[in-house]
Amino acid sequence: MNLCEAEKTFILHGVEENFRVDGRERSQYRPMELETNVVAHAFGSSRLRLANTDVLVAVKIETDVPSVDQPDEGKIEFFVDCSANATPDFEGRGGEELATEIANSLTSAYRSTKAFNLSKLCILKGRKCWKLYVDILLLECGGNLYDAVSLAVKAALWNTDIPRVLAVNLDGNNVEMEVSDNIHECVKLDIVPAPVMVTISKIGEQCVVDPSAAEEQCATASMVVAVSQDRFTTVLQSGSGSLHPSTLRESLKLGLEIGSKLDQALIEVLKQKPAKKQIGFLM
Amino acid sequence: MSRKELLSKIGLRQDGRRAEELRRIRCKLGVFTQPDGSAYLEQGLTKVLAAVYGPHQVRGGRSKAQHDAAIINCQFSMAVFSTGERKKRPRGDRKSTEISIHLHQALLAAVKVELYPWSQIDVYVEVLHADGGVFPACVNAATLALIDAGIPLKEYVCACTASLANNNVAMVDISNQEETLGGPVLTVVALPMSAKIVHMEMSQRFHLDHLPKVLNLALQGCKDIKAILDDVVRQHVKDIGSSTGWSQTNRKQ
Amino acid sequence: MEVESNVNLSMREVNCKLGMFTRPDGSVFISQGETAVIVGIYGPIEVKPHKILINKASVETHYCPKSGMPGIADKLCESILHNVCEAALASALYPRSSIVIIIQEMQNCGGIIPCAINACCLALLNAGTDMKFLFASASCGLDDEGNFHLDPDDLFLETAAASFIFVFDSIGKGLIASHTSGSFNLAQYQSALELCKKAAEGIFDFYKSTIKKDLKDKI
Amino acid sequence: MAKQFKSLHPTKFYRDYLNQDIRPDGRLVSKFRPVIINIGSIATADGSALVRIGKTTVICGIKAELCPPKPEKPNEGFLICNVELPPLCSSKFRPGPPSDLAQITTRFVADLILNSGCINLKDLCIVKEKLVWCLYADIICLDHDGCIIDACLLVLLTALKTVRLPVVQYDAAIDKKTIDASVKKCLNIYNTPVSTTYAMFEDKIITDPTTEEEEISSGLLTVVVKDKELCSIHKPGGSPLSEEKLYECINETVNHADLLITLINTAVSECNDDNKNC
Amino acid sequence: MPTDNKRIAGPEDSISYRLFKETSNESVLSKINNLKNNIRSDGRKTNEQRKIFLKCGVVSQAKGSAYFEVDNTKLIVSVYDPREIPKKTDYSLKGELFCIFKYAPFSCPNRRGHQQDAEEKQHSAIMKRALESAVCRHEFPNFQVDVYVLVLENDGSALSGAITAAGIALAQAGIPMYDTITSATLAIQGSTKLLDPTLEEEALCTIATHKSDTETGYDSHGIIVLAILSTHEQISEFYQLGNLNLDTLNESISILMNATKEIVPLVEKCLVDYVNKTFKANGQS
Amino acid sequence: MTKPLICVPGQRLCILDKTHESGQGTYERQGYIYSSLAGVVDVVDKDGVKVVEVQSTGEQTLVPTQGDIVTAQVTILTQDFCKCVIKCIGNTVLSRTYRGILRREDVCATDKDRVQIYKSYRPGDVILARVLPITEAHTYNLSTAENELGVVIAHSEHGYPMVPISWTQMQCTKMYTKELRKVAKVVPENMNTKT
Repeated sequence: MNLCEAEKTFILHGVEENFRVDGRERSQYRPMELETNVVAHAFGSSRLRLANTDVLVAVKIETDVPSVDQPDEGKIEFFVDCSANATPDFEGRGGEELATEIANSLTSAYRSTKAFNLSKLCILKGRKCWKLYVDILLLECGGNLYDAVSLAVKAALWNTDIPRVLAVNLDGNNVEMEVSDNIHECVKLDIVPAPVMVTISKIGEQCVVDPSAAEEQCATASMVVAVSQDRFTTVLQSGSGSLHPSTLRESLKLGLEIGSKLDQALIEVLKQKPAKKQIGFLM
Repeated sequence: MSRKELLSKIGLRQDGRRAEELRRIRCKLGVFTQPDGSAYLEQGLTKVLAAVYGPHQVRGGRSKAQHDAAIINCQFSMAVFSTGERKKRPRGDRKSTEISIHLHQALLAAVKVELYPWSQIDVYVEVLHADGGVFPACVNAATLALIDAGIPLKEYVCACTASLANNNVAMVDISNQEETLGGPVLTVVALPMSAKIVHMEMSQRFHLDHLPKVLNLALQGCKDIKAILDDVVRQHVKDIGSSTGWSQTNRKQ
Repeated sequence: MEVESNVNLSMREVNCKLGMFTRPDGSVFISQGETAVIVGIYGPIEVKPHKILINKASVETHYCPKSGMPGIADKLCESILHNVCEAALASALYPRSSIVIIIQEMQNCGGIIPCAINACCLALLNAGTDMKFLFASASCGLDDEGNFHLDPDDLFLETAAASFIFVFDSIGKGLIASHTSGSFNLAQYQSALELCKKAAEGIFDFYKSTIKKDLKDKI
Repeated sequence: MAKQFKSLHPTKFYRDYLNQDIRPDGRLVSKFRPVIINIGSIATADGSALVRIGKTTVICGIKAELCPPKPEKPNEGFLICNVELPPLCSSKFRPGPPSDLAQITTRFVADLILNSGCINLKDLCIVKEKLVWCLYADIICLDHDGCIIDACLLVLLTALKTVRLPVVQYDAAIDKKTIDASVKKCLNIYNTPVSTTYAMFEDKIITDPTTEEEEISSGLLTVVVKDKELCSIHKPGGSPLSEEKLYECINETVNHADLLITLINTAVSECNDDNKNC
Repeated sequence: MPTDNKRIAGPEDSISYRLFKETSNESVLSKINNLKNNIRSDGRKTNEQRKIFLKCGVVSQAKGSAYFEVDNTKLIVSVYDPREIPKKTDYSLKGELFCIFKYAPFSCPNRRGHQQDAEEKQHSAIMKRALESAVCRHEFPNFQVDVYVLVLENDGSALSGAITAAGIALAQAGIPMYDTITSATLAIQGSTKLLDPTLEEEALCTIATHKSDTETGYDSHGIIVLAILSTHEQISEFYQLGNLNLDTLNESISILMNATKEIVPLVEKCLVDYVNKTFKANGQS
Repeated sequence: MTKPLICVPGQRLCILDKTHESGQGTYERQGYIYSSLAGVVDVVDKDGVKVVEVQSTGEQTLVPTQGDIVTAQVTILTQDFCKCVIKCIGNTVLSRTYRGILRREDVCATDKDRVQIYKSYRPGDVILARVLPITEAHTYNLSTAENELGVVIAHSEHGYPMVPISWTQMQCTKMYTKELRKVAKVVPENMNTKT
C-alpha cells in the first residue's frame, strides 16, 4: 500500500480544505461498530470495527502471586497478536514489532494507579492476586490502530466480570479461596478512568484525527495521546518525524478535546442495553 | 455409570444431536476488504476466519517459485483465547505447523495451481473459538475463502470427522466434549463429488470391520457439508450479482 | 626423560569400524573402553554463500551430545576439534568449498575428547581428503599421590588432581593441542607430555593397521 | 597506500613486519600492552572492576542474591559467571544469542575458576541446606581488540576481590531473613590465577596479540599461572608447536604474572584504604 | 522463551538481598512530601541538571562511539557504519536505523536479565524514532546503521542520556545528520517539576498520591522525556508517562526546551575537541 | 596552516544565494546552508561559484555511489558474471566491504559478447572498476569497460605475484607461466594521486 506522489498531494489538499478524501472533516471519526461478549471462553470480550480496522479483545483472569515490590496490587498484562489475515507481512514473526509497540503503549497508558486501580485485584496481600490477561487480536488494519485497540480494550474491561471471592484462608503457605460460581454475583471493574487513545497525525500544516491507512502514509509526524478524565496518562510518537513545539502543543490540546468526547461516547454506548441477538461476523 | 455414554439408549448424543447429524454450520463470504478472498465459518461453536491473498509474485527470493505451478503458502494460528486454558503463543508450536502442512496438502489437491506458474497463493486461517473439529472447519473455511478470491478449484474440498460410539454406532462431526471423552476420531478431507479422499487422519483406534461404516458416514458428512457450503456460495454470488446488476434472475423480475 | 615406574601404560581396548554409512564420504565408529563416538565427514561440498573463503576450504564441525541440545561444554569441545582438523587439512587444495565434520557422542565414560579427535583423523582418512599430517590424541590423569594414569576413565577423573589431553602430529610429533584441568607444576606437565607422546605413537600404528586391514578387505 | 595493501593482503603485510620482529603499531613482538585496572566503579553492584589491556576493555559487575542451595550440594553457594560479547564491542558479533566465541570464553573462564580453587564455594554458605549466597558475575566486553580470555580472567579476579557481602541472620522457623547492611565482609580469595595469550604466525610467537593478529595467526596458546604453579595450558589446535617454544612461553608467563598480581593487589589495596571494614 | 542453554543459568529462585534490608527510616510518603516542597535528596535545585561528562571515540573497533556519565548514570554507545538490511529484498529509498538499548545485568538495584525485556524494547523503539528524524537517511539508501547502547549503571534519566550520547556517536562516525540532537528528562510530582531526576526520584514520581489527605482527587504525577534538534527547534521525540493535565504538560515542554539548550554547548565542545584531535593527527601524518 | 573552521552537524554556514552553493557534507533548508557533518569547512571556488564543503576528519562513512572508482577482489566466477567484494572506494579503505557483481557484458567496451570471463579474471584477483547505476538491493553493478580498469594485482596458480606484460597477459615472476587477464593500464603512482 504505497502511494505515489500525486495521491499524497491530493490527500494533502483535501486536508487543507478540511474536506478529506472520504468526506470527513479533520477532527471527525469514521463510523464504528462495537459489540461485547463475543468470545465464549473469555471473562469479558469485545469486538470493534472502525471502518475496515477490525480488532477483537478477550480478557482472561487467572490467580497469581503478587510481585515482590507491590505486594498489595494485582497484575495486568497486554498481549497483542497481529493475525496474518490483516496483511501477508504479518505472517510468521512479521507483525511482532508492531505488536510489541502497541502492547508497550497500552502498558504505559494503564500504569498510573489513577488510570486503572490494581489494588482492587488483590485477594490476599503478598500471597495471592488476580492477573488480568488482555489479549488483543488484530484482524484487519485500516489505519488508526491505537484508537481502535484502546476503545476495544476499555469495552472488554467494562464487560469483564470477576468472580466474587467468598472466603480466603491461609494455612502454612498455601492459600485456599472459595469463589462463588453463580454468574450474577460477580464484581465489575471500575473502568471509568481507563484511558482512551487518540492518534493525531500532521499532514502538511494541519493536524488530523483518525487517519486512514492512506493518510497515515503521507503524515509527516504522528502522535498518540492517551486521555483519561481530561488528563494525559501517556503521550508517545508513532513513526519517525519531528514536530515544531507549537504544533506539539496544538495537537496535545486537540487530542485532549477529542479524547474526552470519544470517552463519553464510549461510556454512553456501553451503558445502553446490549442487543439481544449476537451478530458477530455473520452480518 | 462408568463414563458418560457417548450415545444414550434412544440414540441421542450429549448435545442432543442424532448419530449422523452434523452440527449447525453458518458461514459468510467476503468478511474483510483487504484480502482478495475471506470467509467466516461456524461449525457448532467452533469459529474460524480464513483469508486468501494471491496469486501474487513469490515473496522471499525466487528459489521457491515453481516454473509450472503456483505454490500455496498456508499458515494456521489459534487465537490465544480460543481454548479454555490460555495458550502461551498463537502459532509456531509443533501442532499448528503440522496442521498448516496438512491444510497445504488438502488445498493442493483442489486448487488448479498449473494456471498460475511462478506465483504464490497465501492462505491464512485464524481460529477464534475451538470446540472440536478445528482442522475440518479450517479446511471448509479455506475453501470458501478461495472461492471468494475467485481462484479456480477442481472441486469443493470438504472435511469432516467421524467416530464410533460405544455400541458400535458410527457418529459424524465430533464436538470437543465427545473428543475429550476419548472416543476414536477419524478426520477425512475429501473431494465430495468425485468421492476421492485427499487426506485421512485417525486418533485412538477401533476394529477394522467398522472402518467402512465410519468412513462412508464421514464421506456422507462431507457431501452434506458441500451442499450447505454450495447454497451459501450461490446465495452470496446472487447477492453480489444483483447488487452489481448482471445476474439474469434480477433482469427477469 | 625417563618415565616413572608407577605408570600403567595400558590404554583402554580400542576397536573401530570404518565406512559403515553410505551417505557421508567418510565415516567411522570408534569405541575406547566404554566411550564411543561416531564421526561422519562430508568431503569438499557446496559452500553456503556467506561462509565462502576464496583461497581455501571452510571447515565446519558440529558436535552433537548424546541427548538434548549442544550446551556450552560441547561448544568448547567442538572448537578444539575444529581447530585441530583445520590445522591438519590441506584446505588450500579445495578453495571455495566446505568440509563438514559431524561428531555424534554415543557414550561418554571419560576421555571423550581424545576419542573424538582420533575418530576425526580416521574418518578423514576414510573420506580420502588431503591432509598435511595425521594427528593422534592421548589423555592422562594425575592422582593425588602424583603418579600418572594413561587414558583415564570417568571414575578416575572424578578423583584426579589434574587431567591432560594432548594432540600430536605424525611428522614432527609437535604439540597441536593441549587442554588441561586441575592444577599441576611444570615438571608434571612435561612428564605427562612425554607419556602421551609415547601413547600417540601407539595410536599412529593403530591407524596404519586399521587402514591396511580396511584396504585388504576392499581389494 | 599502506592501509589499502593491509586490507587486500593482510598476511603478506604482516609477514614483512614480523620478519623484523616488530608489529605495524610499533610494538616489539614479545612486548606486552599496558594494563589499566580500576575498581568499584559501579555502585549498584556488590563488586565491580574495569580492565583495559591496550585497547581491549572489559567490565565485570558482581551482584549477590540469596537462594536455597542445590539438594546434592547442601553447603555450597553458587558463582555464576557469564562472558558477554555484545555487538557493541566489535562488528564481528551480531545481536541475538551469544556467539560461539562468547560461549567458549564463558566455559573456559568458569572451568578455570573451578580448577584453580581461587574461591571456595563453601564460604558462600549461610545456613546449610537452607540459604546460600549466589554471586552472579557478569563480564561484558566493551571493546574487543584481542586477548579476551586474559582480560576476562583479570577483571573477574579483581571484581571478586572487591566484593562486599552484608551479614545475614536467618531464622529458619519463620523463613525470615534479616540483613545487617552496616557490617560488610569480603570474600577470601585463596590464589589469583593470571593468564597470557600467545599467537603463532609461521613459527614466530607473538605475545599479547591484537584482534587482527589473532585473525591471521595459525593458532593461539593461553597459559594460566597461579602463584608459580601451572593452572592450565590451553592450545585449542592450530599449527604444531615445538616443546622448547612452549616452555619459553610458560616462563615468560610466570614472570609477567608477578607484574599482574602486584597490579591487582595495589588496585585492591587502594580501594580497601578508604573503606577500612574489610 | 526457549531455555537459554547458550549461557550458564543460575538457580531460578534467587532473590536480591536488598529486599530484606530494613526499609530506610523515612517512609515513602514523607519522601514525597519533601519532594513537594522541592527539597531534593542531593541538594540540587528543582531545575538544576547534574554535571555531565561526555567523551567520544572510546571504542576502537566501532566507527563512532561515545561515553556519557552523569553522577551515577554511566552509559556507552557504539555506532557501526552502514551494512545491508538483513532479510529485505525490495529497494527502499531511505536508510534504516537499528537501535538496541540494553541495561547491563548489574546496572540496576535488582538484577536484569541478559535478554531484552519489554521496557528495553520500548526504549529502543523510542531512541530509534528520536534519531530517525536527526539522521539524513537518504544518503545511505537501503543500508542500515547500527546503534548499540549499554547502560553500565542506572541512576535515573538513562534514556535521555542515551539519546544525547547516540547523537554524538553518530556525528563522530561521520554519518550525515541534519542537526545535533539533545534530550532531557523531567519528573513531576504534584506541582514540583524535577529536572534530570535520579532513579529514586523517578520511582517516587510514578506513584499517584492524593492532592491532600482530605480530597479524593489525585495529584498530577509523571515522567517526560523530550528529544529536540537544537538549531531547527524541532522536537524529534516526546514520551510521557504518568498522569498530567494539559497546562502542566505545556509548562514542562518549555522547561525541557531550555534544559536541552544548556546541554548543546557541551555536545558541540566534545565534537570540536574530537575533530581537533583527529585533524592534528591527520595533519602530521 | 590557518586555524581551521570546525563545524558541528546542524550548524548554519551561510546564506544560499547565487554565489554560494552547498557541496559535499552540507544541506540546504529554508534559504540557508547547514553542515551535516562534524568536520572542517572549506570553500572551493568552481568557476565563479563558491561551493561550501565539509570534510569529516575520521574515515568518512562512504557508500558506493554511481561513477565511483572502486578496488574490489574477485570471489566467485561463473559463465556470465563474476562476484566480487568491494574493499576500497577511491582512496578510502572500507572497514565493512560491500558486494559487487561484474557482468560479462561490462568487462570491456569493444566486442562485448565475445568476451570469456575466465580469460579476463580469476578468483583472488584485485581489480579496479567503476560503479554502474544501482539496480539491485544490496549488490553494486561494476564495469571495467575502460583501459584504466581491470586487473591490478594477480597471483598465478602457484601463488606467486604476476607482472603484466601486455593488455591481455600477465607473467608469473617465479614460474614464468603466462596467464590471460584483462590488465588495467595503471597510470604511474606520482602522477595523479594527491595526498
